Amino acid sequence: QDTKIGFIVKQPEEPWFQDEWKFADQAAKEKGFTLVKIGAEDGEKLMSAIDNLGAQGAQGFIVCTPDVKLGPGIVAKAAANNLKLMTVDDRLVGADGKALEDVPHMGISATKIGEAVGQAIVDGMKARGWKADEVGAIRVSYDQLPTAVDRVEGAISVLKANGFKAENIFDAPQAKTDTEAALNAATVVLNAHADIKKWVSFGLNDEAVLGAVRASESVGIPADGMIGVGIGGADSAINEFKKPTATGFVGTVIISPKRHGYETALNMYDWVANNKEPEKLILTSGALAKRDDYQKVRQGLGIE
Amino acid sequence: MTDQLKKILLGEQGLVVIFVVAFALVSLLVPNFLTDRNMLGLLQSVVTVGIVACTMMFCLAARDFDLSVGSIVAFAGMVAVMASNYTGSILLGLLAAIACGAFVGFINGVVIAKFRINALITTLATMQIVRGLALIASDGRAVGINSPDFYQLALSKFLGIPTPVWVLALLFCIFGFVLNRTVFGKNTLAIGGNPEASRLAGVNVDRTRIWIFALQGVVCGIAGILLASRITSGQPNAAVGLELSVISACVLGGVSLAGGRATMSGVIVGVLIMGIAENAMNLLNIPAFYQYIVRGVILLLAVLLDNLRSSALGRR
Amino acid sequence: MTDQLKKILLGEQGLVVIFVVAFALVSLLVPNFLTDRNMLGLLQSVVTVGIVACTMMFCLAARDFDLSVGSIVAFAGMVAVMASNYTGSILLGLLAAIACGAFVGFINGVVIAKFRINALITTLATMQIVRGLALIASDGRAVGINSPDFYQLALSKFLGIPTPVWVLALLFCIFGFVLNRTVFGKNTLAIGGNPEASRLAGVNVDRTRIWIFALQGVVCGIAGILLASRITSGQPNAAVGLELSVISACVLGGVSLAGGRATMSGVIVGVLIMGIAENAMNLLNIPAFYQYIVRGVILLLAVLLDNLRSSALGRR
Amino acid sequence: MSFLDFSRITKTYPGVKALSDVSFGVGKGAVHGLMGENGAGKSTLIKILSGDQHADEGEIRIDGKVQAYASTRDAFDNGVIVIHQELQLVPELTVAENLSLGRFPASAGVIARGKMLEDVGAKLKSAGIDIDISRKVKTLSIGERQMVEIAKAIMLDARVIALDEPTSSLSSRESEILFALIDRLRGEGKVIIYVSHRLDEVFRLCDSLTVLRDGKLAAHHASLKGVTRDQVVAEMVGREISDIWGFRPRKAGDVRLKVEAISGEKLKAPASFEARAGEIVGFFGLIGAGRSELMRLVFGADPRSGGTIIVDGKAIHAADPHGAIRAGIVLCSEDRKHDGIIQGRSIEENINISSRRHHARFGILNRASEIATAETFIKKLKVRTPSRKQDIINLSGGNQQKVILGRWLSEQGVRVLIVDEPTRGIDVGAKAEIYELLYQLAEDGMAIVVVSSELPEVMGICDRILVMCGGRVSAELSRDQFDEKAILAAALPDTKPPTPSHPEDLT
Ligand SMILES: Nc1ncnc2c1ncn2[C@@H]1O[C@H](COP(=O)(O)OP(=O)(O)OP(=O)(O)O)[C@@H](O)[C@H]1O
Ligand SMILES: Nc1ncnc2c1ncn2[C@@H]1O[C@H](COP(=O)(O)OP(=O)(O)OP(=O)(O)O)[C@@H](O)[C@H]1O
Ligand SMILES: [Mg+2]
Ligand SMILES: [Mg+2]
Repeated sequence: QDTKIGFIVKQPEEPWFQDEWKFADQAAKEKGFTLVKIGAEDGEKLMSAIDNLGAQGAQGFIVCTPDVKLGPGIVAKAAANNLKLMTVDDRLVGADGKALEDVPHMGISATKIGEAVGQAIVDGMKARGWKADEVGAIRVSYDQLPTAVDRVEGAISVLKANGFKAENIFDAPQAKTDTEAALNAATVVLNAHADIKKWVSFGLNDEAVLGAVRASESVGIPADGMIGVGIGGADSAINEFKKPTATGFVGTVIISPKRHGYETALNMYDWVANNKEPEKLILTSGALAKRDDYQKVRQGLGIE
Repeated sequence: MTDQLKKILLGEQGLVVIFVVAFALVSLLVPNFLTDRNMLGLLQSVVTVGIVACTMMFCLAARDFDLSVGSIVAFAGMVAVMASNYTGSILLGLLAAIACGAFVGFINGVVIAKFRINALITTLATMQIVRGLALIASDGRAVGINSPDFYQLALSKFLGIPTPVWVLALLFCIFGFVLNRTVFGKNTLAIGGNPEASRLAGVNVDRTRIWIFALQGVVCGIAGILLASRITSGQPNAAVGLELSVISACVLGGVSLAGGRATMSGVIVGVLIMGIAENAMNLLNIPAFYQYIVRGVILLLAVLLDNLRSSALGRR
Repeated sequence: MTDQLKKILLGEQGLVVIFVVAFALVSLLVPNFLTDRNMLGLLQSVVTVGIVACTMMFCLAARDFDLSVGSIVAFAGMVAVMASNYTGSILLGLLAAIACGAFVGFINGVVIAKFRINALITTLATMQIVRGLALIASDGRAVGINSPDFYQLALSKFLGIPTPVWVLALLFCIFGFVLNRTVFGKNTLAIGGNPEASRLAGVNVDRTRIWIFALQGVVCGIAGILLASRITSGQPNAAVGLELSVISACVLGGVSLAGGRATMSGVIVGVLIMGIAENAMNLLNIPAFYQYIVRGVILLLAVLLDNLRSSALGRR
Repeated sequence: MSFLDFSRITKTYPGVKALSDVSFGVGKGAVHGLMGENGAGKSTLIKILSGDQHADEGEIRIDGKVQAYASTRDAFDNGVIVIHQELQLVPELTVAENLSLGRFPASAGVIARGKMLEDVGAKLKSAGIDIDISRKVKTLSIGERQMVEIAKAIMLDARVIALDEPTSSLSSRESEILFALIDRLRGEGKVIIYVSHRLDEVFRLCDSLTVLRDGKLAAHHASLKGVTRDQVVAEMVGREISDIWGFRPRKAGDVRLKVEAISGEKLKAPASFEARAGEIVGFFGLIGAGRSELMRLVFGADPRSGGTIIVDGKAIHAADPHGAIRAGIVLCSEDRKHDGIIQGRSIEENINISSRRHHARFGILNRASEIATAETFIKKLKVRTPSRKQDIINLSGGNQQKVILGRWLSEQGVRVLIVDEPTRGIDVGAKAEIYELLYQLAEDGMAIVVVSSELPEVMGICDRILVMCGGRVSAELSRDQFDEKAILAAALPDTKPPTPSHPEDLT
């Protein structure tokens, strides 16, 4: 019987997940198994997707869940369909909020990524010789999404540890997760605090930070008055680095879709085909990419 | 022979016939489609949309509109979980969820019928308010269920078919009956067909509309409970965009947005067509971006076919 | 004195008056609101919604519905960027974007008017198809702009006011004129008032509807270009959910979903109310979850006020 | 004090005083006529009686008890049933369901279908109305719908029944059914308020009569003995009308419109006819005779399956209203609510919708000429309104009809004017003026086709009459051959002797 493995992701349109799928496909080609890619934006779609995989006769699947609290449900559903289960990116938790340690997982914690962003910002400020109390921070927030909260809180914790004052951190809630919404929200913050000339910004992803950077440009803050650090490192960030002149978007924390996609798929294949159980927990780390070194960083992560 | 065929195709139940033909085609062409497991999975995947479509049909038939269903489903699910956790009694949790749903629906109805505020705006407003409440109550994070019995709501089976599917079937029967055989159903259709005439004939238009929205709320409460049980948690972000799926399923099923026209069989077919399309696309492993296009084309084809049918029939 | 006040408040432009009062209140109560910079930021933030609302007004006034605007905006933005990059000429890129927008709109119109398919379903279908195309064309990734001149579209200023705001103002003027002073505008309103009577009065209903959708497409193309320039890239995921914001702005501005009633001043007020609400909430630092609730309440209040006004006026 | 008493009723709409200080009483077992010019306030009075509108001042008493209804429901719980001027039916429901709406026989909310069908069937049968009660109302012709509407009056036990222009789209045969019904109700001791613009009907049916003018009581006749028609007309319009038809012979010119073997889905047999320049051709028939269907085919409102239409020797290929209007054919439809008025829009726009293309340049309106056109026809047709900007839905029925006529009279380059029931709901004074307008247009060389269910009207103003029956043209008579009996015989599908009608005789 052919080996069939599912790969379910929460936001199929996002470049990040596209890349994960792409690298998983690469593994599928190498090992000769079938990869079934399904997008599931919410819990209900996810449950249907698992049923669907069961119906297709898959033997196991990898999932990046739309919500970690779905944990027990996913585990039960997988068992009911007799499917092996691994998670990627986001780790499942039980009703008590503790991680489900039985489910093999590969990922990086949202707080960790946020801390990397915070560190990059702090380094940038040091390089420019900014003092913490003359700088304003735009927290482009999307609190509806728990991961987004964890990421920005991670960044904030590092800022605070480096002497940033809480009252200089301004919330710019985006109504949607696209650049335009972030741009509009950040514009308001910038205009409300016209006296602050030096800004840093961070958010859920590259698009959010890009919005803040665009906002700073539109109100006339020069590129050297803004330090924005994004998360993801997909094309929207790379495009920014490719611009002829530097912008306030100084860097992005790249996570490797190759490891997350290729390795998980490979591990699942080994589990299914050779009954070799994967490690319970593999933690990856993000790498900061900047205008001058992004190509190198990407090569290092095996995604160029 | 051809005459008889024509009669079947063009009759009242033509949409159903088209559906049966399409279903047969999909069964033949899509591997793994017509397996027990997949059929059950398919049915379970349409439970939420199907349940909410029952009352959305009434809403549209009365020339109203309800955008708040997605939020109410999420909110009711949260309430069910939180109340169950708090009181330790699942039953109380369920009752609380349904009561909350009914309450929001009732408010919708009162604002729309009594203050004569546009239904679109009113339900858009409650959609936001209720979603906000769900987020605030849970601090934006999913709430886990303490008692594993709660999962049983969705997992338990009767005659090999999961409970939610039974609930769906039951609601289809109930609301099909209500639409065609009760005063409430006829009044709904009359209000949608000609509100002025209904008012002058002594139909209590305001009260009927309030009832419709309240029922919609109750049904959303039920859908929310089943959803929470299925995803084993109450999620404030659940069911975003549900309103659009439900409304399109209804319209696909021949419910007129101009009011006055609705059949339960049509709505069931509409719900199933949408479910089958999703299911078959995943079985066929169609890439995510192309799924958008296929989904759009299927929608168009389905209505186009139905239109050809009814214009061949001579009605306009 | 009171009589005169009543007359102003209850007159045709009552919504505008309410708006002015609300604006004054917000200016007083919200710090930093009435600064030049914030006003410009506010105007820029409503450009997309405002531009698309111009033609959505026509669409709703003719009893139609367009859900595909968000997708067209994203798609047109992508096309503008990709075509500019490919040909090396920004002008060609802009033309290509507008042409694509017009084409999609035209298809919408033909399907709706000629094949008589429900507008909701048709535009829901094109919404999916066009979004799929945008995703496929870009492989789901943002596309960067080669020529920095492209950014200038959004950054350049005239008399201290950014170009996009000028474009918005110009479109408001044009479509205000078209609605009230041209045969096309009057025909649109007539179709919305009574499509059959308009047809029998010699209005070419089909052609008018096709034109409306095609114009909608053109305008979405313009909005897409400005958006792409503003965010300095073409993003396939941009403007998701735009349709709902635009439709609510229109309805808030007194456009009737039952057709036949629309004013440009109303729509402008609707667009601004929504923009001001967002702006003020962020200035006041209202937490994200509570923003949902405030947004809902503001929507309700705005329509309620307008309703009280017009029922005091004796119209129903 | 009478059984039903209106006392000092006053009602003001923005800009219009619809009723001021109207008082009169009606006794039990009487039919009371209510007459007046278009916009005089008749329907408003009826609406107040039905609880649909509320009087600003004054009160209504029945049997000495003051009636204060919160809703229409209250009204018929108190035994007051009103048949409104505009049809109030739900198209998607069946006849039986429409007649039971608001009071379905039900137990625990579940409709007792059998009982409903039985009740409705029995009531209709006893009233002599013959309509298949399982048909959906949307499949009925306008005349049939009117009969359904009338049937509502007998569905409940009422004390007071008000009928607002019930015969405006009925032909004499159906009217007779209605009159028999009214006689029966009178015999049962009910109070009936009867609004009509047809004098002969009023004189035949009514025991007493009230005339309204400009919202005020102009005359009250407790008995019609000794009251002449001329007198009533004068009370209504404020002047004498000597000859309402005012027929003037004209010379017919060349053939303008030639319709050859035209056929369509709802027309039973292909039909042919022609109309000459300067000629007024009448089409008479009973409800469902197919006249309206034929005219809709000629105008392109419905798709035609065969036949040719020739105007001034040129065949018209376009089969839509847009093309027909440009070829010089216009149709003023019989169903003003569905096919005529554009609700929500002003009188001005309703008048200009078609003719504005002659004034617009590059699609931009010529405001001055639009205003002028609107004002002209408001004046010419005596539309009673405070302003040309008034929403057409706020006009009285007859005034709406005038506005629709104005829409077509303001068209330019019309060669063939088809008017379907042109004077439906229009008062006597305005009628005479409309006829006069038609003569003028004919004299200017237009070919005019008049479809009417009022035999006196077709006989009074037409040069030639075509009679239709069961979807076929069954007879054609020139003016010197006009004969009431012959026309009715040709219109009747079976051999039953024609019921005599009462030709309006004002001279
Ligand atoms: N809702 C309304 N708003 C404003 N004016 C109104 C409204 N309803 C009626 N009117 C006005 O009140 C007056 C009386 O109207 P009504 O309908 O009672 O006339 P009517 O006697 O029934 O005329 P007709 O013979 O044409 O039916 C008219 O001038 C009409 O324009
Ligand atoms: N929409 C419809 N569907 C089915 N039958 C219809 C429809 N409209 C009209 N008919 C039928 O077609 C026949 C012709 O109707 P039509 O309206 O042309 O008659 P008419 O001579 O103009 O009489 P009327 O005085 O009622 O206008 C009638 O028997 C009517 O019942
Ligand atoms: Mg009247
Ligand atoms: Mg007719």
